[in-house]
Amino acid sequence: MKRGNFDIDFIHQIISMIYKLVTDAAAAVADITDGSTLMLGGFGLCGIPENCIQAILEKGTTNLTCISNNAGVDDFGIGLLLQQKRVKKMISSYVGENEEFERQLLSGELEVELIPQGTLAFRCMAAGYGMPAIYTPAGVGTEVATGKESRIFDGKEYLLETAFNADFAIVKAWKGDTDGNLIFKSTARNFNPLMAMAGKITIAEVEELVEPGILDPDQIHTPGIYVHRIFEGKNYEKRIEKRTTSK
Amino acid sequence: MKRGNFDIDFIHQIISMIYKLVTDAAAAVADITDGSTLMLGGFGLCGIPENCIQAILEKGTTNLTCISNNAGVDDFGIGLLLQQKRVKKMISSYVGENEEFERQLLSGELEVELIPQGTLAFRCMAAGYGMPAIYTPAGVGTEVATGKESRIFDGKEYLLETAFNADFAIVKAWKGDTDGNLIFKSTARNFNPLMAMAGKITIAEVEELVEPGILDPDQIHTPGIYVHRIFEGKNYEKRIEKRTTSK
Amino acid sequence: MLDKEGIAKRIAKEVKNNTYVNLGIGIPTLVANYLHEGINVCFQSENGLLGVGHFPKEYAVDPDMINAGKQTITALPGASSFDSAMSFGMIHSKKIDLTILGAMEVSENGDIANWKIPGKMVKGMGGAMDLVASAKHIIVAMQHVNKAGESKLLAKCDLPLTGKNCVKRIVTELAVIDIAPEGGFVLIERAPGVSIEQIKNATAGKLLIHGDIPEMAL
Amino acid sequence: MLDKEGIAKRIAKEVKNNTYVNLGIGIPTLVANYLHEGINVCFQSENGLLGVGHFPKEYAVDPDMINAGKQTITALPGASSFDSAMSFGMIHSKKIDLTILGAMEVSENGDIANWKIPGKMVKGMGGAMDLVASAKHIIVAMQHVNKAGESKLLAKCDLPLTGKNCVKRIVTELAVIDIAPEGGFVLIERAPGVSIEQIKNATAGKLLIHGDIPEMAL
Repeated sequence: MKRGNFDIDFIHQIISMIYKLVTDAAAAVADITDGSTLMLGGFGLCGIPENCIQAILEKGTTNLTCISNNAGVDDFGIGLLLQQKRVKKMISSYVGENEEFERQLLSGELEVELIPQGTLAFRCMAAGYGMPAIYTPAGVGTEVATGKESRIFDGKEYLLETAFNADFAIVKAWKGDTDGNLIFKSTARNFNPLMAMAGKITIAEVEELVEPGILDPDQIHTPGIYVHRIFEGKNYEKRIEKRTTSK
Repeated sequence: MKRGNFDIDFIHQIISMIYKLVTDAAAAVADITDGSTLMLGGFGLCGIPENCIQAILEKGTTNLTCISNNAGVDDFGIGLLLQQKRVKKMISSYVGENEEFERQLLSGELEVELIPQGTLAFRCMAAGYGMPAIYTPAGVGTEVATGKESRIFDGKEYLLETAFNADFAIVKAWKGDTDGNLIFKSTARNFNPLMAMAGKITIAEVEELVEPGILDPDQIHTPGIYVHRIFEGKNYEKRIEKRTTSK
Repeated sequence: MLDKEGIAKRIAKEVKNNTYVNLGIGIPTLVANYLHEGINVCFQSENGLLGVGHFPKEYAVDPDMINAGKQTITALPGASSFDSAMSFGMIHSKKIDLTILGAMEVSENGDIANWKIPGKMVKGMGGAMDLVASAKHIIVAMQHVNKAGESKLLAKCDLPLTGKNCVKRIVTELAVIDIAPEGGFVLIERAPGVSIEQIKNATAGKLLIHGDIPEMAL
Repeated sequence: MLDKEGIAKRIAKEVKNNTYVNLGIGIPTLVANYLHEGINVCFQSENGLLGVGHFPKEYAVDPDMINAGKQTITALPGASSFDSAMSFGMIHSKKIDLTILGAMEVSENGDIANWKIPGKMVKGMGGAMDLVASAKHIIVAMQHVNKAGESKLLAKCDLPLTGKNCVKRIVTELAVIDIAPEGGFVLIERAPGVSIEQIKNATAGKLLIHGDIPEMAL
């Protein structure tokens, strides 16, 4: 962990910030009980909380509802939880690339709610901003609109979509400090900062943990107030789903 | 203007981005016509678009509706426009510290709509996110709620507040590049990125303009897609309203 | 009877360890000076900063770093800056543990009026309506009576409201008072040297006195 | 008749200078390879990047930098990354000038179906419902008929919809077709060597032919 040095004369009375550090993934997920609703950050396998998923797997937690854009692949990401039948329900926008998922879905073991990707993002955001519901045009005139309230503003139709209500948000950041401040890298950002704002309890695993004062306040994507527990993850595999290169 | 050097081999075919540079403030505001609705960034005198306000003043534009958290002081910020009676209506959350403002308000020359600060922020955000309206609990049970639709979600009452619809958003950033990407500094950020997302035409003045590729993509607060015109401002006064120091 | 510093000192005792706090202008700002040893607090300023520090030394004044009262400030290690929507977003999603603010009037059901006096120049509500609409816990710091000697603790507010049913506790120069869930001002503590009679006389709304009322320890 | 590259080449002519464009998976992705000289375009990937560049060289592959199709990519100078809410926010506030995507069916009033085949495993709509709900301009790149030889240009879609009244233009291996504001497929151009008769036979919905129909220039 990097240690900061700041101009003590400039600050001249340090009011300590709020320490969020936990020892490891097992400690971070210790109170996740069977039947919990989890938000899990990531897009495909990019920016997923690898350490926490492994810790939940080892802990044996089951009957989970998972809100996550995707459901991983057979042997990685949320796919690991699916393999062991720990997931009761997935709320996602896209769930391809996973045979076990498909088997459980078709056999009726797994409940799946598919929603537009923007709606997934907005429902997280709504929770983080204290908005009970938002309006979106996505899905108007489609089966997604079934049973939903719709309303016309300025001649255009929108669906009313409610804020998510998740017990835990589990996110993965690039850097973080012990006050819970987070910075994400490239497209590994995706749903992570939105879910971090939305969880009743937010758990963040980071590639590099530093002391408060190292990260530039203007560069922080997720202020520490949203994060309840943080730890430095280890052995990140960062698997690539579609390695595409040019010569 | 700083010039970038990037690994051409790595990029190996540059698709040019979209050039937003204009010569100066006068060019940036040239098509703002009498009667326009403007959003102006800033909180107090912190992070206000000094150059554009001066250019609008010199251009003689009048009959303006200004959406801005504050109305400046007598001889700075939006106060300069008020002095010359260019403002028809202010939509703000707090308008103290301005005698001429008070005189025009009491004499009926100036129309003022006071709204909660969070509502001001959310109505900008709604416009930037393509949401026609949002729900907020601010103002429930007060005169702010008069004539507004309210609704109860989960036992709590919220007001429906509509997205702003402004002709121009005028913002001030710390750094920017010619593709329109913006980075703000400290609490000079405030409403600026929200208004940048919300304007039909967004004009950004920056303290330091650089070439594309200098700013880290992960540190950009306002992606260039929201910005239509950008220029490097000059002679920033950055007046301090309440200089408060300690020994 | 307490002076302003005394009110701030008493409120400082209410601030719990490891909490996020928003301080209004005036007496609430003073609370930061009296926090007890070992109480870790992170102050939010609703114009876009978590981790507000003390006022800067003269050489370190930065016009881009102000608080919601427009005063120049510093940021502490661990601070973060953000836009106004995120700032009020964290207020409305109830991430702020405690809001301390001033008031012109409080009613016995917890309504608060602190932004507008009809007939006088109205400056606006700023962030106050947002803060009172969503705070988990609101403490009001104010004088018990106004300059005309009239009680500011009323059965019903006369002034236009800032928010309804939101105040939980009031600290004045005379007393600590809670709002009962079913309505009414519950007397919790007397200021040093202040009698129950004095508090009764200064309270226009329904004052509830259960058992012995201790004197404040500061 | 055009091959996939031909369809992409023809669509590339539709891309205007200084625009922001979102490309779907499949043929749309190929469009980037055929942009004309002097056409400045910024590609958005809805998972959170503006300024998508080409695929990386092997040594520069970064697992944290992917596009919405989960392929490894690079970012260009001037790129910016952001979260998914801002990404769909810029889509819904109509900052994206052009969306190019594939389809299973398009109806003569501009409805599009491209996410679900009843009875088959449904993978989800991803960002497609958002993109079609708010795009300023949508071009569909697809084959004129499906593998069973049935027309994909219908009076009414049989498959579950992705969006209603949103497609403006369709480019297939046979033709360029616009959706008339009052409904109907307006034939704009024929692919090289393709007759009007061939296009008529492959189009189940109402085909509108006004005057001479030129052959595409590529």
